[in-house]
Amino acid sequence: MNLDTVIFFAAAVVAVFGATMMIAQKNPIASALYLILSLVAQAILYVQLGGLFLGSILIVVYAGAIMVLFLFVIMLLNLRSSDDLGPPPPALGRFTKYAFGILLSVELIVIVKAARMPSKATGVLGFPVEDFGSVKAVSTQMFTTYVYPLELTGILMLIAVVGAVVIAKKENNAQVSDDSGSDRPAKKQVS
Amino acid sequence: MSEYLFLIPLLPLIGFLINGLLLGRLPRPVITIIACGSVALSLILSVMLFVELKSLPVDSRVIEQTLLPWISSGDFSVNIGFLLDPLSAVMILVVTGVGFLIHVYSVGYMAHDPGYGRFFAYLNLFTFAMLTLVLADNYLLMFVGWEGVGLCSYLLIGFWYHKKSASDAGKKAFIVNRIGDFGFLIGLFIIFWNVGSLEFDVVMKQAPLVFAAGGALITTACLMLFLGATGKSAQIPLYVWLPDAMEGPTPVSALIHAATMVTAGVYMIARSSSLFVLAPDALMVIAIIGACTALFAATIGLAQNDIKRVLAYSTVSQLGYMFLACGVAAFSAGIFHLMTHAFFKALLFLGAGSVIHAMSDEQDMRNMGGLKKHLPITFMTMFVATLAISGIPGFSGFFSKDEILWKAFSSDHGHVIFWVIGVATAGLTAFYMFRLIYLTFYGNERMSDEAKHHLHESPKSMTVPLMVLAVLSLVGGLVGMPHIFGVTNYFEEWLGPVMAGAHEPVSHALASGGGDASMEWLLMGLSVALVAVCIFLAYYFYRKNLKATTSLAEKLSGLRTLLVNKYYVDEVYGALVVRPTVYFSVFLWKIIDVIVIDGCINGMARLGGDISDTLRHSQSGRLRNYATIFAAGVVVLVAYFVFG
Amino acid sequence: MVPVSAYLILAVVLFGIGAIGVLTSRNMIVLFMCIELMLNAANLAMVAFSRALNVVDGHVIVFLVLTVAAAEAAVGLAMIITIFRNRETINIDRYSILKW
Amino acid sequence: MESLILSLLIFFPLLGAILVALVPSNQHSTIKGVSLIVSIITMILSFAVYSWFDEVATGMQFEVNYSWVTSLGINYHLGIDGISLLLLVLTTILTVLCIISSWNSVTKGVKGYFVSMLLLSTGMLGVFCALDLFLFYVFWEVMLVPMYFLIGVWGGPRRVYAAIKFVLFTMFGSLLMLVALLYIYFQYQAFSGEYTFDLLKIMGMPIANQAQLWLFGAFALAFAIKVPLWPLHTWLPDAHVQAPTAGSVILAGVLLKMGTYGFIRICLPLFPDATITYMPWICVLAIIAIIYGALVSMVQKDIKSLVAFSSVSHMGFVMLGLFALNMQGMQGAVLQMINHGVSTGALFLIVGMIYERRHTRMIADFGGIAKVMPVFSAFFMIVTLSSIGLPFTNGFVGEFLILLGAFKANYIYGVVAASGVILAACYMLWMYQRVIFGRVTHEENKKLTDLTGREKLVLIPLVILIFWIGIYPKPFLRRIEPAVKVVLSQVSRASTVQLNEKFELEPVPVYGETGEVLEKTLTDNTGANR
Repeated sequence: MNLDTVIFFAAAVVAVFGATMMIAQKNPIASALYLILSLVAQAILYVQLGGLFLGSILIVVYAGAIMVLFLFVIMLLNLRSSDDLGPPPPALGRFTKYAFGILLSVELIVIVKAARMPSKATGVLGFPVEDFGSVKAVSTQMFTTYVYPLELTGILMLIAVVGAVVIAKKENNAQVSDDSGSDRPAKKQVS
Repeated sequence: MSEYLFLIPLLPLIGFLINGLLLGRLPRPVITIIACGSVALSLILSVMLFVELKSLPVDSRVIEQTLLPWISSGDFSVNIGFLLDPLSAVMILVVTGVGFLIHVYSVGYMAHDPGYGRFFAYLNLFTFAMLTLVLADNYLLMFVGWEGVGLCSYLLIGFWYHKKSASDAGKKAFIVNRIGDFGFLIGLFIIFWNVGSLEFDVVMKQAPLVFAAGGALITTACLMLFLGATGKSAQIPLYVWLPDAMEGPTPVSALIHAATMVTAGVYMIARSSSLFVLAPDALMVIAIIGACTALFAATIGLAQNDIKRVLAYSTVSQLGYMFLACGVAAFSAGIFHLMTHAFFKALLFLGAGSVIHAMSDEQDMRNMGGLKKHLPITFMTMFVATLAISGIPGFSGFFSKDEILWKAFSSDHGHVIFWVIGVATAGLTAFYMFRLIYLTFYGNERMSDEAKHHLHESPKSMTVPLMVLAVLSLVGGLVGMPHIFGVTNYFEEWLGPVMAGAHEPVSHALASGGGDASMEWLLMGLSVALVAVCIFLAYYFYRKNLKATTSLAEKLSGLRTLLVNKYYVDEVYGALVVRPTVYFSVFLWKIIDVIVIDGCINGMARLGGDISDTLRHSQSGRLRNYATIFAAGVVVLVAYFVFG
Repeated sequence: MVPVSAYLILAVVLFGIGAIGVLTSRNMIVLFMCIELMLNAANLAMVAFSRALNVVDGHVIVFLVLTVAAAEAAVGLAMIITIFRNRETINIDRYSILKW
Repeated sequence: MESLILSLLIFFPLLGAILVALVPSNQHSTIKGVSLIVSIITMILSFAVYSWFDEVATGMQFEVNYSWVTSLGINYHLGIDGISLLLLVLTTILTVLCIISSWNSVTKGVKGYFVSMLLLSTGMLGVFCALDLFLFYVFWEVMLVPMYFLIGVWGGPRRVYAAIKFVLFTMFGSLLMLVALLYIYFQYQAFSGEYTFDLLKIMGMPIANQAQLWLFGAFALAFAIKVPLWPLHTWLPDAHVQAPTAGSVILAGVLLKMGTYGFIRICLPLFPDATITYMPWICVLAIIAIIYGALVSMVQKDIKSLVAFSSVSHMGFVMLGLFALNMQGMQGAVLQMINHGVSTGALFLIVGMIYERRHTRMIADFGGIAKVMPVFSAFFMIVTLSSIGLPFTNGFVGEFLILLGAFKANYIYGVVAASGVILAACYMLWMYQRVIFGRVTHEENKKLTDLTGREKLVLIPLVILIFWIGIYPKPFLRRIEPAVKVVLSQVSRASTVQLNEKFELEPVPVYGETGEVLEKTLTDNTGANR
């Protein structure tokens, strides 16, 4: 039982716990916070796997930026708990849903167990490779081999930002609301 | 001269085209000149060609002219070509001659009709079709004329189309004729696929070689052709259209439904005599049908009150006579009767037309009477015709009828029963014809005062044709006097070269010598005696003692009702053929088409729709359901691809 | 010495939890977060493979996935806001107008 | 020029359609004028084809063969023989007449209407020229679209039902045809190593008996729906009744012919054994169609559906002639295809003319028309007579040859089918009597005006054709004859030939440039029943 194993199991348990609590919570804010917890644990695992840069990014961008955005939206919409969701759906339906999720996981685990893994994979921290996963190493790859995907992603990002603004923008003039589908129920503006 | 043969049918066609295309735009005199002129020219040409034909040696009396190829397909080929031989020569003379007279008559008869131009156009078209029929050198072109005259008959019967009865009658005529045409076509098919040609000369030459005499094939072919003839010539079972056809203008009845078109069946059988002699069974059927029709129609004629209907049934009866002649292989006798019948029956119809004209379109004989002094010329001429049709010795009808009776008795195909039926028919004919004369021209004047006021003799254009026809009825029979009179039967001799087996019965009769001759005298005497008795009976019942008629009619009221209603044949046909067909058609349409077939198809469509309707509920619109199904799919696919 | 398969199993477990969340959650925002979780589970597997194979390409891909996830979050949240404005609920079962 | 003329003929209407589409929608007279001129030029082109056509030569003429989709072996292969030639001319003439006839009757969507007409024309002409099965299929489907709109947009009250029924019926058949087509495609590849849809090449391929039966069935279903053969006919009355006049004319005049044309061009030559096997069945169905169509049309109350059912009857004659499998029957059938186009087309035009005046097609609403419209009645009479096959009109020549051929094939066919001639007289004359004769019973009918010059102009060419074919059919029959001989020689390849006359395989299928291939394969594979 070396440090590696301890760190892994600790982080794994936290990650799974965070994820489970996230879906178990009725309050979306709590869900979001548990997700952040899970993400932080995952970031630790990234670092353990040599991805120092990625781990940092995950915490900064995901746990930091994106989840804040979520929280912001939850609060903007003033969602406290899920009691406005009405009665829960029938148990049978819920059961099937769990069953499929678990079945899927079991299948994937069986695959992982059955697969022949690369031999190097036995030790993670035991084989410190110089410079692996550093900012330099990742960015070298990113700006040479993967420059086009990167640029495309950038464009995607830009479009997403513009799109988000357009979508979320309040419809002020009646003309727009007329055009955007007459078969929708009457719109109630939330100010 | 012979190269102008094609002009004979073409001239009336030109007349039709001019009058038809310039429908009603021409002044009446011009129409008259075109219509009558074209037929007159045809008549002149016919006479000239007849003379030319006569000048040829007996064995080569044939003039042929091929105009253009018509249909050819593989080994089938038919030309539009004309053939003038003694038989068609007689026919064109009858057609153009009687036709011309009737054209002239029509000028007066139709003078006040608004459809004057149309009438003459149709009449010319009819003349064209009839001439095509008789001049055709092959069966198919004959069929053209055959259908053509049917069409004109349809158009002319329904000439006063605003009368429903008229257009009904026209339609009935056409459809009944079509049934006959169906038989004609089948006959043609059998002939063509066995002989390989439809040309008359080829067929007549080849027929004895390819068909086994008396075989089923030739018998079927002949019976099919005869079915065609029964349609056109109004024989049992297809005679029903002819009495109704009297809805047409009277000149039409005279031309089409007495003198020419209805005799086309007789002409066709005479033309195909070489085929028919190969099928004795078919001949017997023809003789039986002819005899039955003759008697049957004559009995109906006894009880009719419409002057034209009496004549119509008389026509059916006389046509039965001609078929009887054909059925006993006495084709030339049939044609001879055809010719004389054309004269006197046309005359009778025209006379009846003159009466109707004078009576302001009254046709019921019960409302006539005593017209003798008002219509002297009409009376005289009609009386001549009545004597002719009754078979009074010396008149044309006597010679032709007598020849048929003798042949029915003496021919190899004949039988004494045929003779008995023939004589009985002759007696009935004499009775109802004199009944007509007495009811119409003698006795009290039973018409209304107004009608009486309008009584007048017809104009010259109508009486002159009557007189010409009367002369022909009187002397027309002289060309075919029986051998026992010690003179040559010119008519039979003339037709000899074209008639199959024509010589046979003659030689038979001659060979048997005096015994047969005395027999012939005896039979002739018997029939004349019967006719005389019948005329007397008619005189007794309808002139002398009208009370006896009514009492007799009361005694025989059942029979009388049966006769007045024409044995209910129309009703039976309606119940057995027409109505079931219509009901069956409605069944096919409403049940089979709409419910069964369309039901299946719409049902399939509805099934598809219903299935989709059920399935679309799986599209609940709930994202999580879709996701669940998606997950299930992934589970199953992974299971299949990885563990399967 | 932690075998790479352990990381992978962890990734699978996280992915499965995310999937169950997506299937069961009626709150649209939670559902959205579950999707993020699934993405991150995949990312974890990617990083583990990258380490095992000793190539850094996996990291690049994870980076790109993060970027796309960010974009997706932005647009998705914007849509949620718009939809909420119209219907005043984030119960995903209520958004079933796109049916039949 | 001669090699281009077919392409020009096919695509000129398309060009015209584009041109019409460019005209602003409200300039009705310009649209009509351009359409008319385009259709007239197309007609003149078809006359040119007719006059350049070598009437005695065997095989395809004006052949062009370009590669279209090379990787799939799809060629742009056009060519015509006598059968196609007559149908081409018929199509162009009817198109012109239809455009003239719809001059005033179309008031809404004028542009779309005339564009549809011209597109339809392209599709039809293409079908009759295509010698590549794929090209054939493309044109076959292309012409469906404008027809769908013609019925569905400019039709009567139940037009949508009729249009959908029409399209579904046709699609149902043509999809099976597509499957069969692909099967043949792969079979031919297995046979010769070459991927091709070329009809003439495929004709040289022997197909196993069992496969022939299925393939014939698939193609025959597609074609039989188009013909339409009983009991697949129920789309026809609906489509005819609902379609606008011009639509009915084209539908009856040309579209139905595509079914029989398909039989003669594809089914008979490609599947001779199956042809022989199926012949009695199809003949029986054809005879049922003849009688059934006639009987049902007798009791119709709507003139248009009466004519529609009479089409079923007449097309039954055509099918009977085709499957008599002899010279007379087949020649008669091809001629009857033309005849039916002319006379039924004319009948629909006539019904359309009176419909324009009275806005009803119910027989009971008429009567006594002869009094008020004598010229109309005369035309109607001529066309009616042609439809019932009176001698010296076109109908007679076709029907007679068909019956002659059918009688030879089996006398029972001939006899039973000939009874259809009687029924034809019944229903046509009864209808004519009720419409034209009698007294004028409806007040509206008293004010009817007789035909205008434009309407006479539409009918006169058809009447001329009626008499021309009736009296002097030789030019037509002569052009059909070589083509029919080729088809018959193809059919007589069948291993179980039961034809009354065996058509010898002289080097008959000399199909232009592909002739050599064909002959080679024929001699190589005689009797090779795989």
